[in-house]
Amino acid sequence: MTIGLSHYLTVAAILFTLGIFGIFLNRKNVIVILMSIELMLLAVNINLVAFSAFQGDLVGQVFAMIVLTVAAAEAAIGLAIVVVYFRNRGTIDVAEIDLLKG
Amino acid sequence: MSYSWPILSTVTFLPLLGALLILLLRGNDESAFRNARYIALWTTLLTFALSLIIWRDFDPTTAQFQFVELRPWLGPISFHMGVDGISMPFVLLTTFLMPLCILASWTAIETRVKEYMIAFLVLETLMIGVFTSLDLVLFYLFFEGGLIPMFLIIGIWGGARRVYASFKFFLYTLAGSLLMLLAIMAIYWQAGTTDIPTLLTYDFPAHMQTWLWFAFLASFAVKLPMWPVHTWLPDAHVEAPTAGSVILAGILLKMGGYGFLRFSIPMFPLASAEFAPLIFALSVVAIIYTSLVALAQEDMKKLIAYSSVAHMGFVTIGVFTLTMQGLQGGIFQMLSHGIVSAALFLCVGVIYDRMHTREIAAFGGLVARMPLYAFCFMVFTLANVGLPGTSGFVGEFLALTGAFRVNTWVAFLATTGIILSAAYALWLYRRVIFGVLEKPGLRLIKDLTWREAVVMTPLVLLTILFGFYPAPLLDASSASVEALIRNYEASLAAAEQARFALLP
Amino acid sequence: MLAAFFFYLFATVCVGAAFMVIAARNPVHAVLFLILAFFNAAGLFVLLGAEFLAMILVVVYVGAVLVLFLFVVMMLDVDFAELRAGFLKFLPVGALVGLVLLVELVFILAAWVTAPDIVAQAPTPPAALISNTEAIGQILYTRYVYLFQAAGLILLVAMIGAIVLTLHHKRYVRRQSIAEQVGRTREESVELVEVESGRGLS
Amino acid sequence: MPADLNLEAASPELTLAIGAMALLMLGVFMKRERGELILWLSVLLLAFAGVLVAQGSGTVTLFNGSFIVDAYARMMKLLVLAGAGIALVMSVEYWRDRGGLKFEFPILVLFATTGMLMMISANDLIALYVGLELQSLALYVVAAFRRDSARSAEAGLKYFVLGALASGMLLYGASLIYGFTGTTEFVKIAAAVQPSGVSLGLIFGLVFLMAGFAFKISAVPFHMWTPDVYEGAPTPVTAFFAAAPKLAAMALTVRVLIAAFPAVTIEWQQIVVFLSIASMGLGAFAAIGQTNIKRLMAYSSIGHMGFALVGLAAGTPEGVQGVIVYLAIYLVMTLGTFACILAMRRNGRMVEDIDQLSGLSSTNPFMALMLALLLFSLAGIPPLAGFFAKFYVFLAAIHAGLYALAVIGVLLSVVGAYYYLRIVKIMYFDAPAERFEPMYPSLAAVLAVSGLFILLYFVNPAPLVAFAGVAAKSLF
Amino acid sequence: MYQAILFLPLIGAIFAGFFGRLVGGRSAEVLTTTLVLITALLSWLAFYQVAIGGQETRIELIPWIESGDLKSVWSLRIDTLTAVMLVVVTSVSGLVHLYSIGYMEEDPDRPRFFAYLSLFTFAMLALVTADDFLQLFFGWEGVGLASYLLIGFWYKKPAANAAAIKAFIVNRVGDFGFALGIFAIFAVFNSIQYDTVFASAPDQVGKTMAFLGFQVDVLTLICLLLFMGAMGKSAQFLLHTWLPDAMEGPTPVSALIHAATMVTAGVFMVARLSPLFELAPIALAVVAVVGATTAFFAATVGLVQNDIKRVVAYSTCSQLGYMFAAEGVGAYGAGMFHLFTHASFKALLFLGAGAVIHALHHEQDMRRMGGLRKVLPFTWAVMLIGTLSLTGFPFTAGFVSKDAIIEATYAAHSPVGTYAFVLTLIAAVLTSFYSWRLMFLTFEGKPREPKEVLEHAHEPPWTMGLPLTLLAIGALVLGVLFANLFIGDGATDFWRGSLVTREGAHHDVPLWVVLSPTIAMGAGFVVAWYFYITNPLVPFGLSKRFNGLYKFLLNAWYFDALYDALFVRPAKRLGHFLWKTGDGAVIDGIGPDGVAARVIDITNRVVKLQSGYIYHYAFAMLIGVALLITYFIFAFGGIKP
Repeated sequence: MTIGLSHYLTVAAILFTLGIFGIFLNRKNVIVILMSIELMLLAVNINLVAFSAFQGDLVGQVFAMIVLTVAAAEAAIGLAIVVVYFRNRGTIDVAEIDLLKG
Repeated sequence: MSYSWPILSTVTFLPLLGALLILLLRGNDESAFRNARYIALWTTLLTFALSLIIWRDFDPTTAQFQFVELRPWLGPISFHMGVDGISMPFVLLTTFLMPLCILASWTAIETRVKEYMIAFLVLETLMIGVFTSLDLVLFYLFFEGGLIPMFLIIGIWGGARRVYASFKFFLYTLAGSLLMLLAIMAIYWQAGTTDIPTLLTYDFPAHMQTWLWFAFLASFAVKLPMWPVHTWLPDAHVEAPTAGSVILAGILLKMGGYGFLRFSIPMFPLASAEFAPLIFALSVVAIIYTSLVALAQEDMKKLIAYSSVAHMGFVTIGVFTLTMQGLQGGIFQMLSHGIVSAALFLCVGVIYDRMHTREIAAFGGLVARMPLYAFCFMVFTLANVGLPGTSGFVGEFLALTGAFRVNTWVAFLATTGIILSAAYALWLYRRVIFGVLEKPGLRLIKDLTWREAVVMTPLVLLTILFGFYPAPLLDASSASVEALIRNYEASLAAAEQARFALLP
Repeated sequence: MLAAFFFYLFATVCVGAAFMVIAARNPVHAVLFLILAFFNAAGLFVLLGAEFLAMILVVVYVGAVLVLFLFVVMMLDVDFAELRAGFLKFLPVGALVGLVLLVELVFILAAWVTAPDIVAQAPTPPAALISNTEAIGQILYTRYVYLFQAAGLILLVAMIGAIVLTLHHKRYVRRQSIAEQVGRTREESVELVEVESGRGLS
Repeated sequence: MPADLNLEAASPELTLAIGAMALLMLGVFMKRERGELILWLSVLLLAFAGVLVAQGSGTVTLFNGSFIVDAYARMMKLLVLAGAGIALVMSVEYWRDRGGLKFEFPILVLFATTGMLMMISANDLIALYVGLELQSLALYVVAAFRRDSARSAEAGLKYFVLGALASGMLLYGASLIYGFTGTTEFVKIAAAVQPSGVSLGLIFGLVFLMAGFAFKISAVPFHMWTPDVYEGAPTPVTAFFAAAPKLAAMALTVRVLIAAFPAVTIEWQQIVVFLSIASMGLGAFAAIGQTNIKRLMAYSSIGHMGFALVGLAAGTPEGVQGVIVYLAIYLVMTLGTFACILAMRRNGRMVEDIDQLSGLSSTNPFMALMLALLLFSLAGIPPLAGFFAKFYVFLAAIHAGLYALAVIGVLLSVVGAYYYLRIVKIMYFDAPAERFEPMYPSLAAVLAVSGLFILLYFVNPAPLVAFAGVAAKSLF
Repeated sequence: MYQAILFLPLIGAIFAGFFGRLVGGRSAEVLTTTLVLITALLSWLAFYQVAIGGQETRIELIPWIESGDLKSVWSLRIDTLTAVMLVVVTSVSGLVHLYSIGYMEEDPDRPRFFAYLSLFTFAMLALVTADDFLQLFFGWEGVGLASYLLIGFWYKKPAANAAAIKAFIVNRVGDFGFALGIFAIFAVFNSIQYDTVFASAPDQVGKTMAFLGFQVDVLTLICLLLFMGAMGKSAQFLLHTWLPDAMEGPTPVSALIHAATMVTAGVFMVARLSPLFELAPIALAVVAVVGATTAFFAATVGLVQNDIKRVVAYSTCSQLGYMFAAEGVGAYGAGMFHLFTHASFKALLFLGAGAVIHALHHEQDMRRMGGLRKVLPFTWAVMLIGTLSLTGFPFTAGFVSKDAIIEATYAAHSPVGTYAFVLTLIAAVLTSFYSWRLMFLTFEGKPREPKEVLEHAHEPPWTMGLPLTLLAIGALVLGVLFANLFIGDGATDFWRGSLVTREGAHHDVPLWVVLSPTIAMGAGFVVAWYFYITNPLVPFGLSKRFNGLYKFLLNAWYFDALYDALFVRPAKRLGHFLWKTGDGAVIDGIGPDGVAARVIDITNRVVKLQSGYIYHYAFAMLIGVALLITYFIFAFGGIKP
C-alpha cells in the first residue's frame, strides 16, 4: 500500500472543509473563525507541498512559504481587529456582530 | 446640398448655448427669472428662424439627405447629420413649438424658472438631434437623452401625482429603448457600421430582421405609444406642466413614428411586411379602445392624452401600409397632431392656469366669458375630430386611404375612430365651453391674455392652413417617401426571387 | 509501509484535531487543538520531503502565531458557558452543503493527472545532492526575490496595522517624559497668588 | 543579478513601496500636524508613480515572468493611482473634522495601492497572491481605521473574516491549478491547458480562484461584505474602496482569465455570466430598499461590477476594451458621487440618510445638479458617460452572441435606474431640508471635474476608447 | 363670378365672426345678408348661363391634397346640377338671412349667428361645386360643422348642445360609410376625380373586390358605402334620429339647413353620382327602398308630434325619402325637381312656423296654440300655401314634383318600384293628414295659449314677411315653371350629362296613378278635418285606445331609446370598463405597476438576506462555490474527470 498524492489531497480537502465549517457553523466566538481560516490555509499548504513533491517542483513549496508568511500577517491583523472590536463592543460574539445589515 | 457652415449642428446645439447663458445667470430673484425667460425665448426664436433657412433651402425633389455633416467621432461611429423629406418637417415642428412652449410657461411657471428654461432648451437640442442624426448611436444618444429633461420637467413642475408619472414615463420608455440599443449593437456587428444612409441599403438576413424589428418595435411602440404599452402617456400628460404636455404630445410621441419610418421599414423590409398585420391589429385596437376610454374620462388632459393614443394609431396604420398615401398620411398625421394636440394641451393649460383644476366637471359655459378661447379651442377640437379643412383631416384621410388598399378590415375598423373621436372631442368641448356659466369660480374668468393669444394664433393659422393647403408638407416628404417605397418593394422582390431561386 | 503508517497517524490526528478546533467548547482548547493539528501537518510535510517547511511551520507558526492566538483568547475574557449555543441549529443544512463539496472535491482530486509536457518552473534537485532547505534557499532569494520582498512588505503592513489599531495612548495613563521634567522652568511650575483675606482660593 | 532584472519597468511599485516606507519614517519622527503633510506627500507620490507608469511602453516581463508590464497594466494602473490619489485628497477635511489625521492612513493607502499595482502586473499565481494580500491587509486595517467606532470596527471585522475566507478559497483554487497544470505562471498555464482535455480538477481550481476574485470585485454571491463594509467604514475609506481596489481586482480577474485560461473560455464564461447576472440583479433589486446612501452605493457598485463582467463574459478584445472603458468611467462617477456623500454634513456631523438630500436642488443647486448628472450617468442614460460605459460592454456581449445576458442586463439596468431616479427625485421633487454645510473646495473640485467629465464625455469619447482598445489588445 | 359665389359668404362669415362684436350686430347682419343676396343673384345668373345657356365650366383654384396618384385640386365644377343647387342654396340662404334679421332681433349673439349662417352657405356651396369626392366630403363635413354650430347656437340650453352633438355624430356614422366609399373609389379607380371615375366606371361593371373578407361587386359596394353618407346627411331611415332633435336650433336654421339645403345634400350626391349608381342596380334598389321606407316611417311619426317644428322636421324626413325613392328608380330628374320645389315650400313652412313661434314668444307646442288665424292672418296665409304645396294640391310646386315621383315609382315596374309606389302613396295620405293637423291645431279652434301671450302676438316684421312672401310665391309657381326643364321634354338638354336621364319613364302610367296623389291628399285632408275641426275628441280617444301604437309613434318607433341602449350607453360603459379595468387593472396591473410591485417584493426578500451575520455571508459564499462546482460536475457529465 503506497501513499499517493490523492491521500494527501483528501486530507487537505477534509481540512479545508472543516475550515469552512468552522466559519459558518460557529455562532459565538470570532477567534474560532480566525482559527478556522488557519485550518483552511493549512489545507492549502498541504495541497501545495503535496503537489510540489509529486511533481518534483519546488514552486509549490515556495508558494507554501509565502502562504505561511501571509497567514501570519493575516493572523496579526485579524487579531488586532478583533481586539479593536472587543474594545468597542465588549464582546466577540459572532451573533452580535450585526450593527450593519439590510 | 452642402453648406459652407454646419447649419444642422447650429440649429441642434444653439439651444444648448441658451441653456448655458441661463446657467450663468446669477441670482434667484424676479429679474433673473425674467432674463431667463427672455434668453429662452430669443434662443428658441433664433433656432426657429435658422430652421426656416433649412426649409427654404431644402430641395424637395430629391430623396437624398441634405445639409449633410460628417465628422469623426467614435471610431467607426461618426458624427453624421443630415435631413431628408421625412425628417426635415419634424425639425421644423420642434423649433416651431419651442417658442410657444416658452411663452406658454411665461407666467405659469413661477418657481425655479432658470432650471425650467434650461431643461426645455436642453430638451430642444435633444429633440432636434433625434431628427437630424444620421448615425444610429448618435440617434440613440439624442433619443434617450430626452428622458432626463422630460423626467425633471414632469417631476419638478408637475401635478400632484408627478412622481409616479415621471417614474412611469422614464422607466417605461427606458425599458423599451434599451432593447433597441441591443438591436443597434447587433446591427453594428452585422453590417459593420451604424451609419444610417449605409444601413438603409443594407440587406439584413431575414431571421435577423425579425428580431431587430421587434427590438426596435419595443422602443417605438412605447414611445409612440401603441396599445397596450400606452398607459404611461395619460399619467405623464396629466401630471406634466402645460408646456411639458405640449412637447410630449407634440414631439416626443412623434419620435416613435419617425423611428418606424427611418429604421424599421427601410432597414427591415421583410420583417415589416411580415408583421404589418400585427401593427395593424394593435393600431386598430388602439384606435377603438382608447377612443372608448377617452369617452369615459373626467380629466381634460387625460382625455386628450387618450385621444393622442388613438391618433397615433392612424399613424402606425398609415406608415405600415407602405403605400404612398399611407406613408404620407402617417407623416402628415404626425405633424398635424404635433400642432393640434400641442394646441389642445395649451388650451387646457390656459384654463388650468386660471382655475388650477383640469376636472371637466369644474368647467362649463366658458364661451360666455372667453369667446376667443372658445374659438381657438373649437378649431383644435375640430382638427382633433378630423374635420376636412383642418390639418387633422388630411393625415387621417390619407392614412386610411392607404389602409383600404392594403386591408379593408383595417380601414373599416379604423374608420370607426372618426365617429368615436367626434363623440369624445365634442363631448369634452360641450362640457367645458358650452352650457350655462354657473360654477362660482368661473364668474370672473378672463379671456386669453395677449400672450396666450400670441401662442394660439400661429397654431390656429397653421391648423387651418394645412387643412386647406397641405402641399408644403406633402411635397417636402414625397420624394423621400417615394424612395422609401421603391427600396422597400425592391427588397421584397429580391427576397421573393431568392426564395424561388432556392426551389429546384 | 512505515511511511503509510506515519501518514495515517499524522493524517488522522491532524483531521481529528482540526475537527476539535471547531468543536471544542473552550477557545483555549481550540487553540491547543490547532497547535496539535499543525504539528501533525508538519509531520505530513516531512513525509513529503519538505523538511524546511515542516520546520518553519513548527518554529514560526506554532511558536509565534498560534501562541499569539492563545494570548488574545486569554486577553479577551469571553464567557465560555454560552459557547456553541447555536451550533446544532445550523448544522444540517451547513453539513449537507459542506459534505457535498467535500465529496466532490475528493472524488475529483483523486483522479489527479498533471498536465502533459509541462516543464517544471523550479525542478527539485536530487535529495542526495542538496538538501531541501538549501534548494529552497537557492531559489528563494534569486528567482523568487520579488515574492520574498513582497512578503516582507506584507509583514510590514501587518505590523503597521496591528500597531495603528491596537496601540492606545490612553490619556489617563501618565508616562514619564524625562526631557519635559528636566526642561521645567520656575515660571511654569510656580504660580504666586495673592489671596484676599476671607475669600479662599477659587 | 539575473539578466532580466531590469527594474525600470517596476519603478512605480518600487517608488511607492520605498516612498511609503520613507514617509512612514517621516511620520514616526515628526512631531505634530504630520498627518496632513504625509497625506499630501502621498498624493504627490501617487502622482509621481502615475508619471512613471505613463512613461513605460511596450510589454516587459520581470522576475522570471512573474511580473508583467504591458499597455493593459499601464492603463489600469493609471486608473487605480488616480482613484487612490483622489480618494486621499477627498479625505483630508474628513479627518480634520474628526480631530486630525493619523499619518498611518495615507501610508496604508500607499501600501494598498502598491498591492494593487502588483496585482495588475501579476503574471503568476504567487505574485497575484502576494499583491492581493498586500492590498487586502492594508484595506482591512483602513476599514477599521476609526477604532473608536463600533461600526468601523465591525466593518473591518467582517471584511477581514470574509476576505480571509475568500483568499483561502482563492489559494485553494490556486493550489489546484498548480497541481493540475504543474505551474503557476500564467503563460505556462495557458500552454499546459489543452482545450481538448480539460480536467475537472482544473475547473474546480478555476471555480475557487474565481470565488476569490468575485469576492474582491464583490460579485454576487460573494458580495455580502460590501454593503456592510461600505456603510461601516469611514466615508473616505469607502470612497477609496469603491474606486481603487474594485478596479484592481477587476483588472486582475481579466488578466488571469484572458492570459491564463484562454483554453477554457467556455467554462469561465459560464461562471462570469452567472456572476454577472446575479450581480446586476442583486445590485438593482437590493439598492431599491436602501435608505443609507453609502449602502446604496455599495449595491450600486455590485450592480456595476455585474455590468463590467458582461464585457468580460464576451471574452474578446472588444469585451476587455469594454471592461476598461467601463471601469474608467465608473471610477469617475463613483468618485464624484462620494464627493457628494462626503459633503453631506450638517452641524459638523456626517449624515448618510438619503432623505437628507431632500430638496437639495434648492439649497445647493450646484451639488444637486452634479449629483443628478452622476446619478443619471450611473443609470446609463445617454448622452452621459455612463451610457458609453454600458454601451461598450453590451456591444461586446452582443458580438459574442450572449443575447440572453444582454437582454437580462438591460432590463435589470431599468430596474437599477429606478433607485438612481429616486435620489434625483428626492433632490429635485421634494421639499427642501436643512442646508448642508458649505462644500470643501477639494470636494467641490472633484465633484465639478467628475460631473463635467461625464457630461462632456460624449463630445470626444474616442481617446479613452482608443486607449482602452490598445490596452485590451495587449492582453491577447 | 363663380369664385365670388363661393367666397362671398365666406368673407361674410369671417367678417361677422371676428369683427362682429367690434362693429355691432347690425353691421354684421347687414353685411352677411347683402353678400349672400348678391351670391343669390349671381347664382341665378349662373343658372341662366349654365343650365339654359349651356356654358358648363370647371375652375381650378389651388391644389389641395396630392399624394402619389391621389390628387385633389380645389376646383369649381359648374354644370346644370351645380347650377340648380346654387340657385336653391343661395336663394333660400339669402331669404333666411333676411328673415333672421327680424327673427333674431333680440339675440345678443347675432354676429355669431350670421357668421355661422354664412359659413354654412359657404360650405354648402363648396359641396355642390365640388369636382371630386374629397372636396365633396369637405363640403359635406363643412355643412355638418355649420349644422352642429347652429343647432347648438343657444349653447346654454343643454338640449341644444345634446342635439348638436347628436347631429354631428349621427352624421359621422354616415360619413364613416362615405369615407370608406371614397377609399374604395380610390382603391378601385386610382382617382377620386368625378370625370375620371365616371369615365372608367363602366369597365368595373361586374367586377368584384375583397371587402371584409367577402367578394363583393365593386360598384355596388362603392355606391352603398357612399349612400350611407347620404343617409346620414339626409336623415334617412336608421340614421334619421338627429333631425327632429336638430329643431333645438333657431328656426331659420331649421328652414335653411334642415329643410331646404343641407339635408338634401344626400339627394344631390346620389344625383351627382348617378353615372355610378346607374351601373349598380342593387345599390339603386337599396336607395329606393330606404327612401320609400323613410317617407312612410317619418310620415307615421309626424302624425302624432306635438311640437310644431318636429312635425315639419318629420315631414322633411319623409319628403327626402320621396326624393331618394325617385332616384332609386332612376328618376334623378324627378328627385332633383322635388328637391328644388321642396326647398321653397319647406323653407316656407319652417319660416312660417318660425313666425308663429316668434309671435308666441318661443312657444313650440301645438297643444298650446290654436285660433291664430285671426291673430296672424298673414302667417296663416303663407302657411296655408306651404301646406297646400306640401300635400300636393294640384298645380302647386309640390304637386308637380311629388306627382312625378309617384308616377316614376309606378313606372319602374319593378318589385322595388312597386314597394316605393305603395309606400309613397300611403305616405302622401299621411302627409296630408299631419300637415292639415298642424294647420288646424295651430290656426283653428279655440286659443289654448295664455292670454298675455296671445295679446302680444303680432305679425312678423317686413324682414321676415318678405322672405315668406317670396317663398310662398315660389311654392306656388316653381313647379309649373320648371317642370318642363327638370322632368319634361327639355330635361335632356337641361341636365346635359350632369345627370343620367331616362327617356319616357313617366309616359305610360295609367290615369289612376296620376290621380292617386291628389286623392291621397284629399283623404288626408278629410280625416284631419274630421279629427280636429269636426270632432276634436276623436284623436284623444284614439290615442287612449291604441296607446301602444300612439306611444310607438310618438317616440318615433323608439329609435332613440334603441340606439341609446345599443350604442351610446354600452360605449360609455365599455369606455369606463376599458379605462378602469383594461388600462388600470390589467395593463397597468400586469405591466408597470405589477412589475413595480414584484420588484419591491424581490427587494424586500433580497434585503432580508443581508442579515448582518458573518456566518450567513460565509454560507452564501460557500453555496456559491458549491453550486458552481456541482454545475460543472453535471456539465462535464458526472463525477469522473
